[in-house]
Amino acid sequence: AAKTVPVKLQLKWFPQAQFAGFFVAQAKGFYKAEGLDVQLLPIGDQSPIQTVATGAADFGTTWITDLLTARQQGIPVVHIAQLFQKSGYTLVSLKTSGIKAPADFKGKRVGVWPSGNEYPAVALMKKYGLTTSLDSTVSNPSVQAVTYPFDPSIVFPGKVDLVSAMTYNELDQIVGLGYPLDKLQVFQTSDYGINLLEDLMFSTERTLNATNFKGSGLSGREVAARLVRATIKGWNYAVRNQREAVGIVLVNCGNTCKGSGTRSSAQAHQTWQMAEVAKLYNAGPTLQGRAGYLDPATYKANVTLLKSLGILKSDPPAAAVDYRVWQAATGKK
Amino acid sequence: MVFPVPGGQTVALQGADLDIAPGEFISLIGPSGCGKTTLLRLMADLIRPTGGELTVGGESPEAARRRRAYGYVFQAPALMEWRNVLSNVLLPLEVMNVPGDRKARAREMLRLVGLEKFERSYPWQLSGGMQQRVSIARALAFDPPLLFMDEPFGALDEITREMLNLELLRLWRETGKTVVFVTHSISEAVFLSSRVVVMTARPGKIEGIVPIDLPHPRGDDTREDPRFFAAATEVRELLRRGHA
Amino acid sequence: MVFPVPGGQTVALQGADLDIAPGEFISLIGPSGCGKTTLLRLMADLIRPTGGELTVGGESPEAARRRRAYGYVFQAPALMEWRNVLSNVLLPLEVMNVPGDRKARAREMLRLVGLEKFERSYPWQLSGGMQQRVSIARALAFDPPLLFMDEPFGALDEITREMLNLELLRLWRETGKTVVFVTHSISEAVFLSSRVVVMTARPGKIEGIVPIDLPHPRGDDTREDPRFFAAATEVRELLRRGHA
Amino acid sequence: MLVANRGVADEALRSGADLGCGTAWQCATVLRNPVLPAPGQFAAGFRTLSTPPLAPTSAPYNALVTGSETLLGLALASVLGLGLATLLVFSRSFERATLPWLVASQTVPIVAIAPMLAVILGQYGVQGFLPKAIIAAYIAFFPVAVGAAQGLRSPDALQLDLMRTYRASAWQVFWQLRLPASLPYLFTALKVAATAALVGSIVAEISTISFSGLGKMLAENSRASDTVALWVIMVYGAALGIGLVALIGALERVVTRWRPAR
Amino acid sequence: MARTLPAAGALLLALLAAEALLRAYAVPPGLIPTPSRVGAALWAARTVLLRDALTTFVYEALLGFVLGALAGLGLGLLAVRFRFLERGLLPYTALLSSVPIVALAPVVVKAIGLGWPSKTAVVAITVLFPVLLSTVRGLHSASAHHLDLLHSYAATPAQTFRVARWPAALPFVFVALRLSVTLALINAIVAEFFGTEGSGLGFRIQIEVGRFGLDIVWAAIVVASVLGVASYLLMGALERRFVPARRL
Ligand SMILES: Nc1ncnc2c1ncn2[C@@H]1O[C@H](COP(=O)(O)OP(=O)(O)OP(=O)(O)O)[C@@H](O)[C@H]1O
Ligand SMILES: Nc1ncnc2c1ncn2[C@@H]1O[C@H](COP(=O)(O)OP(=O)(O)OP(=O)(O)O)[C@@H](O)[C@H]1O
Ligand SMILES: Cc1ncc(C[n+]2csc(CCO)c2C)c(N)n1
Ligand SMILES: [Mg+2]
Ligand SMILES: [Mg+2]
Repeated sequence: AAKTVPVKLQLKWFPQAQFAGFFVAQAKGFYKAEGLDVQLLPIGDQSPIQTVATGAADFGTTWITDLLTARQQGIPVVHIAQLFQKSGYTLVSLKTSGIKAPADFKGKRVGVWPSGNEYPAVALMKKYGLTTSLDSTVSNPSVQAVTYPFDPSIVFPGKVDLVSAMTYNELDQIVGLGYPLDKLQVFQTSDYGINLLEDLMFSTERTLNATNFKGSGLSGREVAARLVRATIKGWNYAVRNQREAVGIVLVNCGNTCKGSGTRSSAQAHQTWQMAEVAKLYNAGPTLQGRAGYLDPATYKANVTLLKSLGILKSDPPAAAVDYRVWQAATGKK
Repeated sequence: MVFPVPGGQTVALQGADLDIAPGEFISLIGPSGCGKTTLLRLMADLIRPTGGELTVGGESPEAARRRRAYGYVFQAPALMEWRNVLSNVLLPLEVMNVPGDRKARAREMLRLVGLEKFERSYPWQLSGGMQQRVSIARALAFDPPLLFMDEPFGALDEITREMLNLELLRLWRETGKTVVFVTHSISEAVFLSSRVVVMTARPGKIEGIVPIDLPHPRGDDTREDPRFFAAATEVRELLRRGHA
Repeated sequence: MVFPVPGGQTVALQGADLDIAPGEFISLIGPSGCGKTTLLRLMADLIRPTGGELTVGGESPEAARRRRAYGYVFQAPALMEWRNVLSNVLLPLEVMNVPGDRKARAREMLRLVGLEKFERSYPWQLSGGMQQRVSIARALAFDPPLLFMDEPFGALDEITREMLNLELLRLWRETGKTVVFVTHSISEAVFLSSRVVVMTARPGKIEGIVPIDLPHPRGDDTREDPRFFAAATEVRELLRRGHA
Repeated sequence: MLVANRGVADEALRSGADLGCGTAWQCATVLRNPVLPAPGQFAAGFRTLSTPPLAPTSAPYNALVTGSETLLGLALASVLGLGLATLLVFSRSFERATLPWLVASQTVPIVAIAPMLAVILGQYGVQGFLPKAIIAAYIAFFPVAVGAAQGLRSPDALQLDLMRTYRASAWQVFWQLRLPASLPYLFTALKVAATAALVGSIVAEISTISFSGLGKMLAENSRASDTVALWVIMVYGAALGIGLVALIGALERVVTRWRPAR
Repeated sequence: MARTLPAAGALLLALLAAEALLRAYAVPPGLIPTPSRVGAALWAARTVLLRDALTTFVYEALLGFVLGALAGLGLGLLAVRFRFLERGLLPYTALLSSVPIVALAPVVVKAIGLGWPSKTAVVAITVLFPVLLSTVRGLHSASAHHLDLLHSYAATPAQTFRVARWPAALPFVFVALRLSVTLALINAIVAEFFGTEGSGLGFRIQIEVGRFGLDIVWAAIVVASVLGVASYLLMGALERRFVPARRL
C-alpha cells in the first residue's frame, strides 16, 4: 500500500460531539481509506484562520463570518465544504425576566462571546433596531453588551439578562445550573431569519493550488476532496449511529466533554450534544442528499446580512468559495 | 562567650568577670582579636553571653540599654550614608525624642570634634578620621551616663587625638559618666583611665587589671609623672606576657 | 585636587608636588582630613588630578597601575564578604593569574600577619584588626614592587604593630620595594621611613619633608638613637605648625 | 468560604434555579458552580483529578509537564536576563538604546501575541514543549534583567577601587565582584521570575495548540464550567509555584553559605 | 534629547525594515499589518483607544498597582516586624502569585463582576507578591551596624524601621515597583479577556482579533506599550528622587 499523506486539521473548539463526524472518520478508518493520516488539532487561543493561514495546520473548521472577515483582510482562505446547514446560536434568558421577543432586549444586558462570535447577536439586535456597545461608532447604545469567556455560569443569570449559548453546548450547561428548559426563554437566531452559517471546512489558496501536497504526489485539491469525502462519510455515520459516535468522542475528549452542574456527566452531555448537532447537520442541502454543499442562496443571504451590518464592506471575491472540492468529493454538481 | 565557626567554635572570651563601678573610666587593652569588642558588645547587650554573668554599674546590660543609659562608639563609624553629618548626629536625639534644641546640641558636638564646617557633607565625602569623629559626636550627643568607646581615636592624628583625650576627660569629670574605652595605645589608656584592663588572646581572658592612681585634672605634665611610667610599664608587661 | 561639595568645593590638595624615587620608603603624616588618602588615591590612579602632575617612581600613576606595579592597603579593609580569609588573599593572585602555588603563597602571607589559623573564616567572623591584617596580606600576596598603605596598622595593638613594622621593613629591604605609607604615629613614621612627608589641613598641602638618616637594619635600639628623637621632634613641630 | 458562595446561591435561588437544596446558606456548600468550593467538594474533585496520577487527564501528570516547561523557561530567562543585565551595566549606550524596548516588550500582552508566536515558531518546526518554554522565558527574563542589573551595580566603591588597582579586566570585575555582590538581588529576582515563568507557561499552554499541561487542563475545565476542577488545578499550580520559590530559596542558601545566620 | 536619540533611531530603523519586508512578501494585513497601517489605525481610532486606555490604565492598572503595592509594603513591614508572620505569610503570597492570572481572573470576575473593579482586584493581587518579596528582602538588608546602633538606643521597632530598615529597603522596593508597574498594565489587559462591560484595551484587542482588525490590535498594543514605558520611566524618576544618591 502507498504511504498515507499527513494532514493537520484545526478544529474550532476542544474535542467534543460538535466534531463527531471528524472523530468517527478517524476512528473508523475513513481517512486511512482515502490515504490520509489526519491529525485533529484542538483549539488554542488563536483563531483557526491563523493556524491555517500560516501553515501550522492544512485545513480547518470555522464559522462563515470568521472566514469572510479574514478574506476581507487579505487572508487567502477558501471555503471548501459546509457541514452545519443551520445555525445553533441562541440568546437565552429566564422566563421570569419577562423578555418575550427580541424587541424586549432594549435596555437589557446581553452577554456575548467576543473574538468574532458576537455577530449573530449583533445581527439579531440590529434587525430589531437595537444598537450595542460592540459597535465602536455608537455612542448611546440601546442594549448593553458585555463580553465574557465561554462559561455562562460566570455571568448568568446574575450579571446579564441574556446570554449567548449554542443549542448543543451552553444551553445544556445552563440547564445544569438549575434552570430546566421550561424556565428558559431561548431565542435561536435562525428562527428570526439570522442564519449565519457555522461549522464549515476551509483551507488556503496556497494549499489547494499545490501541485504536490507535501511531496505526496497528490494535488492540494485532490487531498482536500479526499478529506471532505471521508469527513462527510464520518458525519453521515455519526448522525445515524449517535450512541457509537458519542462513545468515540468520549475517548478523545480529555477534560472537556462534561456539561455543568447537575448535568456534569460527560456521557449524558455529549449524548445531548450529538443529538443537537445532528439537527444542525440534517438541514438544508443535507436533506436533499447534498451534505457538505454550501447552498448559494444561503451564502448570498449571509453575505447580504454581513454587508448590512457593516461587517463586510463589499462582496467577497468568488475565490472565497471553491465548489470544485465538494464536487470532486461527491461527484455531484 | 563562644562563637560557632566552621569546623568548631571560637572561644572569644573566657571568665571575663568584671564589675564596673559607676563613675569609673575603664580602658580595655589587648592584642588584636582578643575579645575587646566582644566584651563591649556584651556589656551593651548587643549580644547575649553564652555563659557567665555581667553587670554594668550594678545593673544588667539589658536594663542599661533599655534605660538608654549608654552611648556606643563602634569600631567602624557606622554612619548612615543617606544622612548628612548633622542629621547623623541628630539621629539619637530624634530616636530618643530628646527635648530642647536638638540642632544646637548636635552642632555643639560637631564643634567639639572639629567638624562644625562639615555639617552638610555626606559620609562618603569625609575622610576616615572625620567619619570616626562624627560617630563620636553622635554617641555624645544625648549625654548618656555611660559610654562604650571602641578605639574611638584610632584613626586620628596625634594632635587631634590628644585634644580629644582632654575633652573626653573633662567631660567625664564634669558629668560623672562611666566610660569603658578600648584602645591600642598604652599611654592613652594610662592617661585616661582609673583602671586599665589588660586582656590576652585566644581564648580571650583578663590577664590583669592595673589601677591608675594619677591625680586629676590630668594634663601634659601627667605624662611626665613617674607613676605614669610605672603604670605604663606594668601594662606593657602584662600585654607582653599575654601575647605569647 | 578639588572635590565638588554641596555649596562649593573642597580643595583637598594643593601644590602637593612630590617625586618619589624607586626604593624609597615614604610616610605621609598629617591631621585628619588633610588629604593623605586623596594623595594616595591620586598616586594609585584611582582618581585623576583636577590639576598638577604626579609621578611615582618615574612613571605616571596610570602606567604604574597598568603594570600592576602596586599593592594598595585601603584605610578600610574592603574584603569581599563572600570569600573566606584565604580566598580573599588569593584574589589578586587569581585576577593577575600569578603562576606557581598560589595557595602556598597566600598561606605564607597569612602566617606573616598571624592569621594562619583563620584561613577558613569569613570576614564577619573577624575582629576589626584581624580584617585589617587580611587586607595587608592581600596587598602583599602578589609581591608588587610598589606599596600604598593607608594606615595599615591603625587598628592593631602595639606589639602586633611593632612586629609587623619589623616585617615590613625586612620585606622592603630585601625586595627593594617602594613604599608610600600613611600613619598617624610619628614614631612609626620615623622608624620606618627614608622620608617623612608632613601635610597640613584645609587646603591640604605639604608642610615639610623630613629625611630620616637612621642606619639599617633598624631595630629596638633605633628608637633610642638621638637622631630618632631629633627627627620625631621635627615631624612633631611641623605637624603642630600645620595644625593651627 | 460560605460567605463567598452565599451570594451566588442566593442569586440563583431568587432567579428560580432548582439547586436541590433549601436556603442560600445550605446551598453554599453544595453549589455545583461555587465561587469557592466547599472542603468536601474540593476533596472529591481533588481525588478525581489526581488519580491515577500519571494519566494524561490527571493533574499530577500535567503539573509535571508544566513544571518542566517552567524550569526550562526559567533557565532560558536567567541566561537571557543575566546577559542583558550585564550589557546594561557595562554600556550606558546599550541601556539607552534598548531599555525602552525591553520595557515595551513587557507591556505587550503575552496572551495576545502568544498564539501568533506559537504559530510563527510552528512554521519553523519549533513545536510542542519549546514554544511554551520560550513564552515562559519571555515573561520571566525581565524581572531577572532588572534585578540583576541592580545587583551588578551594588558593589561598594572601595571594592571596585580594589579591582581597579589589580587592573582587573571587565570580566574579572564581573565574575569576582559584581556577580557575587549581586546575588541577594538576583535571588529575589529569580523568585519573582519563577512565578512569572509559571504563569507564562500556563498561559502558553492555553493559548497555543497544546495537548498537555495545567494550562490545558484549566482551559478545558473552564470551557466545561467545572469550577471545582479549576480550584483543584489552581492549587496544583500554586503548589508548583511555592515549590519553585522554595527550590530557589534552597539554592540561595547553598550559594550564599558565607552569610551570617539571621 | 541626545539620550533618547539611540532608542528613537533603533525604532525608526526597525519600523522601516518591517514595512519593507511586509510589503515585499505581501503579508496580508489580517495576519501582520504594516507599521503604516497601524499608524493610520492609531489615528483613526484615537478617541476609542483613549477611552479604552482610561479604563485599562487608570482604573485598572494604576489603581490596582497602588492598592497591590500598598498591601505588599504593608504586609512586608508586618512580616519583618513579626518574625512568625514571615514564615507564615510569604509562602501564601507566593501561592497567590503562582495562581496564574488566567485561573484567577475568571474567579474574581465571577465574585466581583464584569466591570473594572474586578480587573483592579486582579492587578492588585498580582502586584502584591513582587512588592512584598522585595520589601522583606530589602528590610532585611539593613546594615548590621545600623541595627546595632539603634538597638543600643533602645529604639522602638517603628523607629528602627523608619531610620534604618526602610532606607535600606528602598532600592529593593523600587526595583519591585518598576517591575510591577508594567506587570500591572499587562495584567489589566489580560484580565479583560475574562469579561468586560465593553471598554478597555484588552477588550478592544479581543474584539478586533476576532475581526482580523490586526491594525487596531497593534494600535492598542502600541498605546499600552507607550503607557507602560512611560510609567516605568516615571517610577525610575521617583526612584532617583526618593532613593538617596549613593556614591558613584
Ligand atoms: N560573629 C562571630 N563569629 C565567630 N567568631 C567571632 C565573631 N565575632 C568575633 N569573633 C571572634 O572572636 C574573637 C574576638 O573578636 P573581637 O572583635 O572581640 O576582637 P577585638 O579584641 O575587638 O580585636 P580588634 O582589636 O582587632 O578589634 C576573634 O577571634 C574573632 O575572630
Ligand atoms: N569624594 C569626595 N568629595 C568631596 N570631598 C571629599 C571627597 N573625598 C575626600 N574629600 C575631602 O577631602 C579632604 C581630604 O580627605 P582625605 O580622605 O584625603 O583625608 P585624610 O588625610 O586621608 O584623612 P584621615 O586621616 O582622616 O583619613 C577631606 O576634607 C574630605 O572631606
Ligand atoms: C474564543 C471563543 N469564544 C467563544 C466561541 C463560541 N463557540 C463557538 S463553537 C463553541 C463550542 C460550543 O460550545 C463555542 C463556545 C468561540 N468559538 N471562540
Ligand atoms: Mg575590636
Ligand atoms: Mg584617610
